Amino acid sequence: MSIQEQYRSRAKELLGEGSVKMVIGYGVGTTATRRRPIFITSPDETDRLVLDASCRTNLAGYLLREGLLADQKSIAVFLLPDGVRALNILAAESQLATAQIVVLGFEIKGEEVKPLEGTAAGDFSAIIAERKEQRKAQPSHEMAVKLEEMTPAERFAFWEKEFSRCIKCYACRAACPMCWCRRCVVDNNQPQWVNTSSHTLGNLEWNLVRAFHLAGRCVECGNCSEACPVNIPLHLLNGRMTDEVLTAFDHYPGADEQQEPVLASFRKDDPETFIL
Amino acid sequence: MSEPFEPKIVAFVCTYCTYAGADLAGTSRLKYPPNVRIVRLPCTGRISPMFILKAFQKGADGVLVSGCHPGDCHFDHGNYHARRRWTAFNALLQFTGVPEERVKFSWISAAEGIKFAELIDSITEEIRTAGPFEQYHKLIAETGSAASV
Amino acid sequence: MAKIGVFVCHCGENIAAKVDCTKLVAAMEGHPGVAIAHEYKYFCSEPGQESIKKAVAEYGLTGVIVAACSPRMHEATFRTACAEAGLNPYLCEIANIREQCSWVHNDGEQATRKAIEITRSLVEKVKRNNELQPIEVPVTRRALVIGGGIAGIQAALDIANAGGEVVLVEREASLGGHMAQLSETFPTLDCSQCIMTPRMVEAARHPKIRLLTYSEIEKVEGFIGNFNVTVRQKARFVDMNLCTGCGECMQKCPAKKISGEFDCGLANRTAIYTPFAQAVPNKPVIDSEHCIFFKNGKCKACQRVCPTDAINFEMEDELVELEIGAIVVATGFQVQNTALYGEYGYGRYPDVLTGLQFERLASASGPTGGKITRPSDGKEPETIVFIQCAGSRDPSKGIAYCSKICCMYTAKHAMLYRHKNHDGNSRIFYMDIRAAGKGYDEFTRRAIEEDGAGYVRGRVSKLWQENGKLMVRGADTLLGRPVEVAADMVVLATAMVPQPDSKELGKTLGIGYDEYGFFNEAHLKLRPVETATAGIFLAGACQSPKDIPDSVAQASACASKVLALFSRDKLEREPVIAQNNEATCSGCWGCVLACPYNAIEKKDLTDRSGNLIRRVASVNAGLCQGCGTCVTFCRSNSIDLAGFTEKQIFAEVMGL
Amino acid sequence: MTKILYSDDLTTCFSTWRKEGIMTFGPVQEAGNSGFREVQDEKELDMNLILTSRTLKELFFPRTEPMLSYSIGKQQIETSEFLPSEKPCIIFGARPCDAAGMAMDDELFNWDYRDEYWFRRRSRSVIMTIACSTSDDFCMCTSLGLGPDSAKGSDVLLRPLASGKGWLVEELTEKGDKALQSIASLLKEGTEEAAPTAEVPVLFDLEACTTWLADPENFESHFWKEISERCIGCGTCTYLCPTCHCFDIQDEGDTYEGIRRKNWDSCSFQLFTMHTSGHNPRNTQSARWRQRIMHKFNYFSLKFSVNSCTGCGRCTRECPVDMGVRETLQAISTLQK
Repeated sequence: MSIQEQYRSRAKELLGEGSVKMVIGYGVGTTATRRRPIFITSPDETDRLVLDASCRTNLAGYLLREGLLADQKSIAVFLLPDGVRALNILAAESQLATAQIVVLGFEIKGEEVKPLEGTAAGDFSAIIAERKEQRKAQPSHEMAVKLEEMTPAERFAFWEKEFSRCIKCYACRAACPMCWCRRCVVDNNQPQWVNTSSHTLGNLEWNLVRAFHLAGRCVECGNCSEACPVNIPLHLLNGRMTDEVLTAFDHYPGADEQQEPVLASFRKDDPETFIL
Repeated sequence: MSEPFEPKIVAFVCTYCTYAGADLAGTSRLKYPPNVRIVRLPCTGRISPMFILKAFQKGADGVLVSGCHPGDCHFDHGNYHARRRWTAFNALLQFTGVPEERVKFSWISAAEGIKFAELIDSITEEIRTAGPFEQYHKLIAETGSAASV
Repeated sequence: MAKIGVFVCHCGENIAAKVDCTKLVAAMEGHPGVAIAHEYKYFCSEPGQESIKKAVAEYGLTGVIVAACSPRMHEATFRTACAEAGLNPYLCEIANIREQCSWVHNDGEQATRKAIEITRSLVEKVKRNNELQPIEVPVTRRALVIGGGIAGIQAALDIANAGGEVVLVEREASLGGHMAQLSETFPTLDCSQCIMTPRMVEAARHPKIRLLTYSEIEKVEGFIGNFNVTVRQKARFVDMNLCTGCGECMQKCPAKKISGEFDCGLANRTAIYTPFAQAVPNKPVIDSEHCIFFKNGKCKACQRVCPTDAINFEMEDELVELEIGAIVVATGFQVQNTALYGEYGYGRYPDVLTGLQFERLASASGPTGGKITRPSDGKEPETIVFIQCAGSRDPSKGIAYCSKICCMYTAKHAMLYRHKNHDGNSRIFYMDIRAAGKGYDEFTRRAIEEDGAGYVRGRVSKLWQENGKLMVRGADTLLGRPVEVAADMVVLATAMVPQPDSKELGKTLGIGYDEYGFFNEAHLKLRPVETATAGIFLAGACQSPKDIPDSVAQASACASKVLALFSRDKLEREPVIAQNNEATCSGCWGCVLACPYNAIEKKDLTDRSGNLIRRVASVNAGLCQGCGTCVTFCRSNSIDLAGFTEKQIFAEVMGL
Repeated sequence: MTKILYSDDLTTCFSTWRKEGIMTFGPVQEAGNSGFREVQDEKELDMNLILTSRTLKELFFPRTEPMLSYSIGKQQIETSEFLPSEKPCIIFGARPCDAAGMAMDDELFNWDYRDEYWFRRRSRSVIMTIACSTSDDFCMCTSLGLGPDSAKGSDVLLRPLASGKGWLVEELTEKGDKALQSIASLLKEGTEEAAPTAEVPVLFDLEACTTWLADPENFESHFWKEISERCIGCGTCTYLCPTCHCFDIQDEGDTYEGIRRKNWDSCSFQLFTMHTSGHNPRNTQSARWRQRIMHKFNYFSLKFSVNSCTGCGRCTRECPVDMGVRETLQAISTLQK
């Protein structure tokens, strides 16, 4: 049985026995390689589910749809390991209870899709721990390395150019499972900390603030860079933040659902080499 | 001849340590350059990265953020939280090309009037040498000019 | 529409000499929202304050900026004046153009420009200030006094005698502190123990004083009127209720060769011991570090001989939780580590002593029974050299300050020496004789004129042993020639330094300390016994070197501050506290984690039928101290800090 | 006999225009993203793009533009208006769908008030459109009554030669004619054949869709929730739409001075209709998606007798969750049958 069939029948089972009210997964898209999020509520519809190497979108954000979890019923969701980390953060930040979530975990290696053992968020700690070590050892993104080698002025010019394209559609925010604020700071106009205009200054402010708000929370799922209609390499910013919290505070975002937010906790011996 | 460049520096400080340290520099009649403008906050824990960005938007060539030494926070651990935020935000600023000399972080206690005066001296000099923060000023200028089309 | 009044103070010449106040006033007059701008020589004076009040009424001001000295100086003054004029005091802000402007810049033009920017940015801030109402908090009428030396005892007795409850915490096994170690006291030469021990007993017996000896402060939380203090009572291994203080155990203890702290190493003690004969409480403790049973599991001699079965080797440290309204810190001092003075041979030559050791030698209750003899051979010294400022006023050794008491006690030592050894010859190397104080100069004069104290103005450069003598080489700067003295004993007037762990205690208490570790007062001249933390006061040498009269006076001052606090049912607290916007809060609880005071609670939002909609953060106004750490954490900008709101800071920065 | 502009002459063509003080614009590709901007010469252009990812509307309706600057004095506020220059522009290489969008928005911006910012730029500009000989999976102009060689909104239409060496030139407006006059010497007479236009399949029955939408019964249909369930409410579809035209006015400044700006806004945003009271009449994403579709295919056409969709397909092409006008209208058209 193909992995897609396995997961379809698992979804059918869950819906059939009534242990979940909905399965959030992937369906066919407009073109052969596009996948779209779908929401299955009946066991008869599980044939619409698709699972292949094109299923990259992190679906965790859909769990926070207003009212979706209010009835205390469970929902099953297809998640890559980074999606499980996102789930952990959402739980750590009290946005949902993992007890309500059945994880249909999978991972993609090259073009191959592999099932992941487990159903609860906590079942994936081994693979997350493994990914933490991989992340530590992982060389930085090629462009990030180039950037670090540049002079500050060159770096500034690079980002100025990138941010100049930003059209402030906020697709990065909308696509991000961690951007769940009831009111985003940019939408607060009393005071207007972040300029809402999409001139480069306003764009720089927005992108810096977003990256900062994701420091220690970004699971690097890639949703934002994928969603950005003007191809700003947002993953570089978020990746840099992850590098920082990993090296400075040994914080791997979403390691488990008890993890304290890195910026709301501290250690007395945190490094402080840059402070005069 | 144009006027010599005088850097504009904005300092965000906590009232219990660095602000008191700046007062001590005053009562000790120490002298330092008049380029710094102090914004007083109750604690470094209250100093948001937004403040730094707004200072730059107002044309600052440099920003100083300063508070109590670790362990000395009047509010017990506001500065420990601040330190984590600064670590992350500082990394972000550097990664986006804000030169290291433009944003400085320091611990200055109420007893360190001398350190305050000396620090203002040295950062003013450093920024004077670096010159105006042209790259940022350009972005500010663009917001006031008609779109290119 | 804002109507802001700007009041520019000349502070005599302090501001006006550098800042062109007239120009500042003109600039402010032209600033949007400013109704009036005035200048005056001293706004803090009575007529100055009156003119502000008058302007508030006359122009219907909605906000006031006083451009003057630091807000740490007169913010309260001007806020009170505004309140008296009917303006909410929190609509008044201070622009600091003295400490942070006129005093620190040379160029008048630049200083003026800076003063304009400082002032206008605060005008922008004050436009967004909100009326705030003070927060009332109850007062627990119980004081904690930390340190059972003369300062702590004095403060405790003064408070207790006025009816306040006191918890007196001492880390040693007995009250007494350094004063109990002294022989006689200057300038009256009355016996230290004779005046000290009755006070110790009085404190211990006082019905309003709870004594916790052999105890240390573990944790301090809360705020003025409402501190929660945890005290660690170290295990004594002796049941205080059963022990009668008979002393049998100390007789039988086989570990007898432990260097006694009280006698500064000049005599030994046992492992189960009281620090000194007149200890209060006069019940022993077991020093588990040296106790044979604790070291190798065998002995228990004390337990066998104890007639009341008071010895309990199982005893553990206990944590005592206290609710406290005010704290007096009276943790005293230590003498400087003499190892710094290799050139004076301390530690190498047994007859080189510290001043405190000399006190023990001279004390009637000391190891020699008051006979001044050499530790090395027990002989009476024929010549003693006293070296003053051994550490003090010596920046190269890290101490720039004067220890204040050394001149006096050295003179006293010379007198005591002569009184006990009538042929004794004393030579005192000094830098200056500082004898300001009632009867002090007369005292040193007496030492010279009546008791033959031989003062030599100069420093000692070298000290060595030769033919059984301690050879002291120094300079007599008055005669301008080197001096060499063959002495039998040398006494170093070592510096007074803070307790080695004073910085840790400062952190626990949340009070400031200077580079040495002496605690910082709120204002050196005007608030010398308060700390910057409301409700915590300082007495004695923990603040700076002090003699007994000064320590006692400061302790009584502390008591009066504490009693003033206790005279009220409720305290008014600054309403600078966090507030949460429940509409935008997502309930992530980052603020709860970040809050140092556990002041943020989780609150249920329910619909009309009581169904839970969601949970949001809610700030407990009694606990919040207004640091604003939560505000910065809150990504959605839901939490804000009254007095330093996001709008205010934004305006202030945009006004620069 | 027709006029031909050969690719080889493009350099001269651009330099001639620029010498005459005409600003030249065209499609460019940078950092994997494409759009229109001013170019110095034709070498900067990317002529191989089927369609730029950003639209032509940015040249007439920038995503942010200053309207006026103000300075606040003690007693009064002084303002000074920004208006776009009237310097002539030639936009070379637009696509028919984008050009059509500009014509649609001409109606909109001249309805309850005349938008000077839009029309100054419109009247100074000549749009030289290149007909499409290729299309991609998302193109759907034919479903909207347009086509790969529609002339709507263009001043000049260029049809690619079958040889790939240039374009057949067709002036459509007076403005277009004028722009061509200055390069008259470069336009060669010839008989070369144009390449066939792209074949863009018709995907839905537009009339069936508009009929369904016009039926008030369907406004509250469950269809809206189902079709938009995965919508994440980003503004991509609106910001990349050649006809979406909503904007917000923002004052940016401090106490002393500031700038009033006109910024793009989007009906996809929750904040778009949020009232000060906290009430939001379009409180769900499905209500917002319905608004977008209704506006394009019902409200707009009621007022201006034309739908405000050109079938460029960007909404689907760029959607992070694979939604778009196409899926919705296909579904409605199926419902109707």
